[in-house]
Amino acid sequence: GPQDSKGSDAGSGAAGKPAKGGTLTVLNSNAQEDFDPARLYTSGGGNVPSLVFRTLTTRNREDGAAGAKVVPDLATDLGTPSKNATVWTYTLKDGLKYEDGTAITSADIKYGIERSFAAELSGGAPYLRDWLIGGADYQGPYKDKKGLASIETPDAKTIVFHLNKPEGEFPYLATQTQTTPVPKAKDTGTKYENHPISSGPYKVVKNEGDGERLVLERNTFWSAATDEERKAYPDRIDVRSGLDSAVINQRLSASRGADAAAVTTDTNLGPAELAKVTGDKKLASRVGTGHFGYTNYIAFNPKVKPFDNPKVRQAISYAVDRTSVINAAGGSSLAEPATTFLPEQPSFGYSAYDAFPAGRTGNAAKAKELLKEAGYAKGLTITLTHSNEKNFATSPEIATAIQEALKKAGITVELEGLEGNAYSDKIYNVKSEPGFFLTGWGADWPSGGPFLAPIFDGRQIVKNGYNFNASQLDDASVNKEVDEINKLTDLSAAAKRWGALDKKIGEQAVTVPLFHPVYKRLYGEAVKNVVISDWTGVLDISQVAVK
Amino acid sequence: MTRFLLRRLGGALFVLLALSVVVYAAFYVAPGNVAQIACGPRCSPAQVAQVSDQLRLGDPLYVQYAHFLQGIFAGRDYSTGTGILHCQAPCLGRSYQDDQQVTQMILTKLPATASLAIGAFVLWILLGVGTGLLSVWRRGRATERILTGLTLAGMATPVFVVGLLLIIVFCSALQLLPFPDYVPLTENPEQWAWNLLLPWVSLALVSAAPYARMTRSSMLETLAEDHVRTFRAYGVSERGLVGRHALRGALGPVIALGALDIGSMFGGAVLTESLFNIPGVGRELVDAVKNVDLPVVVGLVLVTGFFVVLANAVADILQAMADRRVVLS
Amino acid sequence: MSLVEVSGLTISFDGAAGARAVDGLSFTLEAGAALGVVGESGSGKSASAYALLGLHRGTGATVGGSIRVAGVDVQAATDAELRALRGSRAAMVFQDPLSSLDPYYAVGDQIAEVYRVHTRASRRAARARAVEVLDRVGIPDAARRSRSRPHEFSGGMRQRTLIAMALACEPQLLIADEPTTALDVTVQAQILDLLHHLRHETGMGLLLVTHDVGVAAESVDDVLVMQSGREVESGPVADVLSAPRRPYTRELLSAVPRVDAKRATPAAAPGVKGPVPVPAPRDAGGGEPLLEAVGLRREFGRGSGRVIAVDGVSLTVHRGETLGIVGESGSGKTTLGRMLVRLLDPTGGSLHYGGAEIGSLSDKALRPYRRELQMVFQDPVASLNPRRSIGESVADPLRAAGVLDDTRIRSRVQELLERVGLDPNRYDRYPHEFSGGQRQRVGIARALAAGPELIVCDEPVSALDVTTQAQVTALLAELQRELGLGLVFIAHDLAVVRQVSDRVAVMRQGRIVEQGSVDEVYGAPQDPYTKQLLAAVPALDPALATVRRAARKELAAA
Amino acid sequence: MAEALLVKEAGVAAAAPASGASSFRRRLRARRSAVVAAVVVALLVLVALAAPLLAGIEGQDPTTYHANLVDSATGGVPLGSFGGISAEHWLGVEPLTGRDLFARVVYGARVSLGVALAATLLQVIIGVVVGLAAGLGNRFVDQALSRVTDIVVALPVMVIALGALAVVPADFPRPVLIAVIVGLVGWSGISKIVRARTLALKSLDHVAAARLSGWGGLRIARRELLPALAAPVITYAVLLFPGNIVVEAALSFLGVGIKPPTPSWGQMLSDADTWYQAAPTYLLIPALLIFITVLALTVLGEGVRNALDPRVASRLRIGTGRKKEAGG
Ligand SMILES: Nc1ncnc2c1ncn2[C@@H]1O[C@H](COP(=O)(O)OP(=O)(O)OP(=O)(O)O)[C@@H](O)[C@H]1O
Ligand SMILES: Nc1ncnc2c1ncn2[C@@H]1O[C@H](COP(=O)(O)OP(=O)(O)OP(=O)(O)O)[C@@H](O)[C@H]1O
Ligand SMILES: [Mg+2]
Ligand SMILES: [Mg+2]
Repeated sequence: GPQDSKGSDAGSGAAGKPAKGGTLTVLNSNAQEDFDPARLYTSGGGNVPSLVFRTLTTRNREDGAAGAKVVPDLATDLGTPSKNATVWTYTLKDGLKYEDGTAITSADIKYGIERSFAAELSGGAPYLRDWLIGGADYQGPYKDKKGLASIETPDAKTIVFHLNKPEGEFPYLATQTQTTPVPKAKDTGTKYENHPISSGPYKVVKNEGDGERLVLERNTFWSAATDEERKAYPDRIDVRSGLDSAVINQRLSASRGADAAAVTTDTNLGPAELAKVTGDKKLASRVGTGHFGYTNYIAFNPKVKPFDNPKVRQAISYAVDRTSVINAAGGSSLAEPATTFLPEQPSFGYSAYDAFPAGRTGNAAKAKELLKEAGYAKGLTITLTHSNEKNFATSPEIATAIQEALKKAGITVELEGLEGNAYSDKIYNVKSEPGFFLTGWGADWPSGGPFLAPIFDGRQIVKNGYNFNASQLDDASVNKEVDEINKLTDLSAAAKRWGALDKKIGEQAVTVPLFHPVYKRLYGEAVKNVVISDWTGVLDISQVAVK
Repeated sequence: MTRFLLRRLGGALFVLLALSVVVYAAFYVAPGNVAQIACGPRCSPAQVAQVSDQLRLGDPLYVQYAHFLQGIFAGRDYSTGTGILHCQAPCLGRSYQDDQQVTQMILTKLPATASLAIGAFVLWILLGVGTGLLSVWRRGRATERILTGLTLAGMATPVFVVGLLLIIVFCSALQLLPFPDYVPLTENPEQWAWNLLLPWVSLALVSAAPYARMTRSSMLETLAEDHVRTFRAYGVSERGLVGRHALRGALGPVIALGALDIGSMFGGAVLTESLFNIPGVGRELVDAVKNVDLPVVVGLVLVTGFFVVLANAVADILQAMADRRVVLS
Repeated sequence: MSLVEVSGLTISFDGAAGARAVDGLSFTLEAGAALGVVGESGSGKSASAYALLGLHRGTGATVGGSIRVAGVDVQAATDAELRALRGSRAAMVFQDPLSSLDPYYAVGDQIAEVYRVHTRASRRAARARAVEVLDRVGIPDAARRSRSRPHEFSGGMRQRTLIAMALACEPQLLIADEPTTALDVTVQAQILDLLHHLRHETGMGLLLVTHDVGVAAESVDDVLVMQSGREVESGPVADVLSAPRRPYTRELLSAVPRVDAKRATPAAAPGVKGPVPVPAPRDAGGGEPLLEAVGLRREFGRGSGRVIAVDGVSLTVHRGETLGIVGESGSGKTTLGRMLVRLLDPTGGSLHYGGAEIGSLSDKALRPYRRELQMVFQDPVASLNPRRSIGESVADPLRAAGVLDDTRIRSRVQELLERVGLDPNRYDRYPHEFSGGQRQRVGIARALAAGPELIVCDEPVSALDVTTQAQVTALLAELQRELGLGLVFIAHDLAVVRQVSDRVAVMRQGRIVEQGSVDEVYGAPQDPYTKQLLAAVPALDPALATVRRAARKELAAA
Repeated sequence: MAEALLVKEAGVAAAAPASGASSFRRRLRARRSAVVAAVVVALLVLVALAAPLLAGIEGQDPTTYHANLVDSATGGVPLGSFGGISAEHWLGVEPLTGRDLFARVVYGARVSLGVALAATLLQVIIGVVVGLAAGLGNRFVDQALSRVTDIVVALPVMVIALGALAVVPADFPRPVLIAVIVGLVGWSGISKIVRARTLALKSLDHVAAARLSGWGGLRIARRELLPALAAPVITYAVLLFPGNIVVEAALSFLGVGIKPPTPSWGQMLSDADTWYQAAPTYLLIPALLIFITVLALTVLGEGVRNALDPRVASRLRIGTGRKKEAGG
């Protein structure tokens, strides 16, 4: 079971025991535009949604690496797999109720999942569709009233999932909001998001401006006895979004009035702000640091010349100056150099390697040598595609850092910067995909599976939609290993093999890992019990107390 | 007058139609992946196709446009999955991205935008014209140079920086004002004004310069006219000459500029809105353009167009009133 | 201490290459007295008048000598002291009445504003005062018209507005710079009587700048004759007029046109350059008319503010003929003139030019006729672009004709300037550097440059001293003879009209009340208004003027 | 006595002008501040032209990263005081990247001044033509043009940029594209002002006189109206300039702007806006340069304006050559 007491003294700057009561203010940039469990794409159930939506399983609410574990939520355990992990059976806890006092049944969970297949409620992660038998063709309960046969509810407490291949990580998937129960009678389709029915400790009492202002109050039918994860200290949670990130950080550092009991779930300290905060001891003590499994990298498309030549890709891998890149990303406090594709966390199965050691600032000599071997002794001109979003990840300053580093190796880089959507459209479409671009990948849950498979599994190459396997790598041995690991239900055993697979792929130089971001976020003076897990990397508002 | 109004009404309709056509055309030549954006990045091609069907993106553009016109005049129906939602005329359609009715969305955002626009406008006109006046009255002296310098400095500084500095000074350091948070006028007029004070001031500081300079330039021009000599010869003080006679001559350009600015302000001021958390149309518009959310873009552009025409009509009347030699046409 | 003491006044303008516009002028004026300043156009009359109020301050002009006005040393006074002097103790009526009012405000408000500067009157009292003085200067329906903007006023009405403004403040000294140039003789007489009355009632001193010796004779005690910035002669008006000591004065007097002089014997114009006009062979009334208007009509405004400026006027102008138009101020002369050259669209009636109906042609269709129909504008200030040199303005029609190269244009323009009596070397000067009369002549030069068939001259010589006037009218006559020009000559000066016209039309309230050959109209006026006009012509003899004034007074009292 | 009282009231040099052009120059010269401003503008242009030379003298280039000059641990603030100003880096270095600010500023001048100038010219030309046509044309022309102006005002730049992005080939020179886009969206202010002034001016007698000369509308516009419009147009155009510098940065976000690493003032300014506290010089330098540019242009514009108006030259200081109250 989870150990909550440990979380309270870790990281929190405020002394004293957390107590119930008060109002927690959440200052966010992005509005909770989709507040429908079918449409949300979250890692581990999300932060604000997880206050309202309980799921079959959920993430462990603990600091650091312990927080990367999956734990039961509505279900009594992490699920019982069939022998080959293709059938997963869950049993619901007793005494689970919605905000109106009616009981939560397994049929509601089935219905909730079915809804997520409706075109009207698109937006969620693809796993259910890919894994459930018949998922690929199912059109959702509005068009297809029969329902999805691969989900069975033999009784009100039991739900059984039939998968089309072994998936040892199903318990991770069950953390996503799609496994939240939705009572069919209360379903209002696209309007459900205005007032979703709560199964969690808080219910929605106000939802204005398409999720810009949310007020949550206690759901009196929620029982702490059935929920070991959520602490629910504050009486009220006031989520104000649409704020400018500079203003959020300004308000959190001023920590005046209601802002003293404020946190943010989506706004990092930018480099400029970090510089100011680190200079101020008091402020610095109110910064929470988190690591979310995310890797920013250079992707190659070996279908495009000259990136078909492994030597060219290797040369670039050697030439990259990670110090400059990290500085451009906000400095060593906000980014950590990456030589592996998997994030540096045990749950992902991280195993250290550096296939093309570039040192701190790049190895131009080695790169030149490789280029010569590849037939580009006189140098080479290539185009780097990046986005123009000011995100310190795929943005122009990172691109120019790479441009500068490659210049030393005799490679002339031309930059192609695109606006957000144009950029996505270009890099995720196999027809328009450039040969050399900046991108990143984040974990849907802290495991190697959702990190490596979409990027390197040849069967995940999408020809006529968004494709994330940028290198279009279709290596039978890799595919086979993915299948093998998916069969494992022992997650730590699986993690080790993901690590090994990462190293194997890394040697092919189809990507150049650049850095992992680090999250630094301010919180108000009165905020207690700060818990930041490695799963989300951000302060968990279900644990925060303001009294 | 009635004929003038009728003509203007016709003009407004023309402008609105033309605007919607131009926007449609722009999105036609630069199509974005609307369905994929609406569906989410990890949607399968099949799902994307479903969403595209649902949004009727497969129809030829002119059919989509016809539907749009139909919505405006007769209303349209949309499926919520579990039921049918009727969008009453004038229905500007439904957002591709978040299922909101555009008309509804604009109506909820408009008060905030209007509050910001009108307040800031009044302030910057006062500031601009006032500064212009002062700089003419004190021309050739240090006051004039300082004022010129200040207005130009205001203009050379991004509104974002001005606003942030104001927030830091007044909300963080001096704690004189609350951190801005929009309160509707209907809810609490006093809070409304207090919360909008900083955004108004920021906009005024960065936008006053053209008014100050234009006022000054026109006034100097008028001061060289013969008729000013008459009043000078009758002992009217320099202040009177500048404030009454020169100022009146400067009103034409100021009114023309003002109409332009206030009209386009209704298209929203993105940076100010996001900095001061004002739920106005500006941010909506930027998001919508980025997300190729055509119904929202068209709706917002139409609203802007409407206010532009309105402001210009008012300006024409004011101009004719200020200078009777100009007849309404 | 005298009201005005000027000694050794010198004025020079920076562009004038050292030449002094006024050079060593000295004079004094006692309270209740009137001094007339007469002299050649450009002789420095206006410049001296400005100096009395310190209006040259800050303009780049250099003023020397000592000036004391109502106890204030104008040269040394602070701005505040000057402001206190201006308007309340010494008021000025400017020479260019048409451009001297603020186009944006109602005339009544402008008077009220000035009044309020010097009195603590309430807004309302000031407005009442404005209406009162407007009424005194003979603006009909003053209460209503006080709400009009200047552009809705005729030239004479604007001039009277300025006089009203000066009177509103009851100044000790009135400086009137050509105050009656735009007024017909009846109104002029009325205004002059008013000034006379004020002098005697309130002890107001009057400095009257005028080129019209008749006006001076009627209204001043002493006269100062100027030429080229210097005093030529001064003394009591009766002495100077009856026994001029200096040749220039004699010349001036002999050039004064007489209303009783017939056209056949035009006044000799001694000293005038160019040939003396010889009457051209007339065929008045005969042949194909050059321009024919039938029932021309023009209204302004709508509803209650409607003004019928021209009401069914029919007239013809023949080639080589001059039609004089005289009439009451505000009777629609300018409006009619502007319609004749199609600068205004008639609201009714028809207009034929050379056989074609041009009354309803579009702007574009009119283009071919433009250069053939010219106009000399009543307001010389507004009719010149302040940003272009006068040479360029005059050259416009030549350039539009597109036949001449630059040097030829320049020499042609200079020739024209010379013919209207301007220094051709001032080609590159800007309008504001010219005196009132000089600007008027620029306007004439421009009209002539076009090589027109017909010129509508709207008060073309109102600001000219008699010698220059004679020179200009002679020029017009000469050109008329050479080229067969048709002329429409709008003027309030009956003598001049008689001198230049073949036929005369008398206008009143938008209509032509009488029309006929000069001799018929002047010799045997039919309409009572015409008779009244002729009776009001100022006499050259101050003694006679006094008698006449008394007669008018009696007439008004009766 | 008379001579002693001779007061020279204003300092306008007395010299006999030979022609219109030379008197224009004389009036321009008379305003010393205008001359100073002209020198500043010329200097800015020179800096832009000589950017490689200047950066070369400093020994830096605008793109090289200097990881060792920024404090990586605290968010990439330049090391050293005043944003890292030193003998090697005259204006310090950019936060995060450590690129040399002086080099970036001088190179940035090329893009910013060039684009802003071209865009402003385009705006002025379109605005004046449309405004004049609306002011002079008949009711129908006026209505039509005014409504077209409304459309331009109401259309967001982004929509136009999107269209341009799709239509214009990728290798089309960026500065030209930016100037055209900015020019196409920003002319409405000028056109409104020109129309307003034209309406007031066209009732004047000297315009009527020009019509009698037989000029067509075009000639009248050029000879009689343009000189009078010059003052407001110049005044406003100068104000458009800094806006155009900044819009370039906004466009680059959409992918229509200048490509990095080419620096521009607008982009420097927009990148710097969050750094006002941590590295104030970073924000101040582009802001100050833009400010100096507008200020110089404003003063120069003022000079040109005065020089164009023969009346102002002599009357400008009416009432300013004031005498203070005497001591006793
Ligand atoms: N601002 C100026 N700059 C240069 N010269 C000027 C200026 N104002 C007037 N002058 C010149 O000074 C001389 C005297 O001008 P002033 O206006 O006093 O003449 P005036 O006697 O009033 O003539 P008029 O009867 O024609 O009005 C004229 O030759 C005129 O050209
Ligand atoms: N634009 C206008 N709007 C309204 N009324 C006008 C306008 N122009 C002229 N009027 C009126 O028309 C009448 C005739 O004016 P007009 O200028 O033709 O007179 P005029 O005979 O030239 O007089 P004067 O000799 O005083 O110049 C006047 O009553 C005047 O107020
Ligand atoms: Mg004069
Ligand atoms: Mg008239």
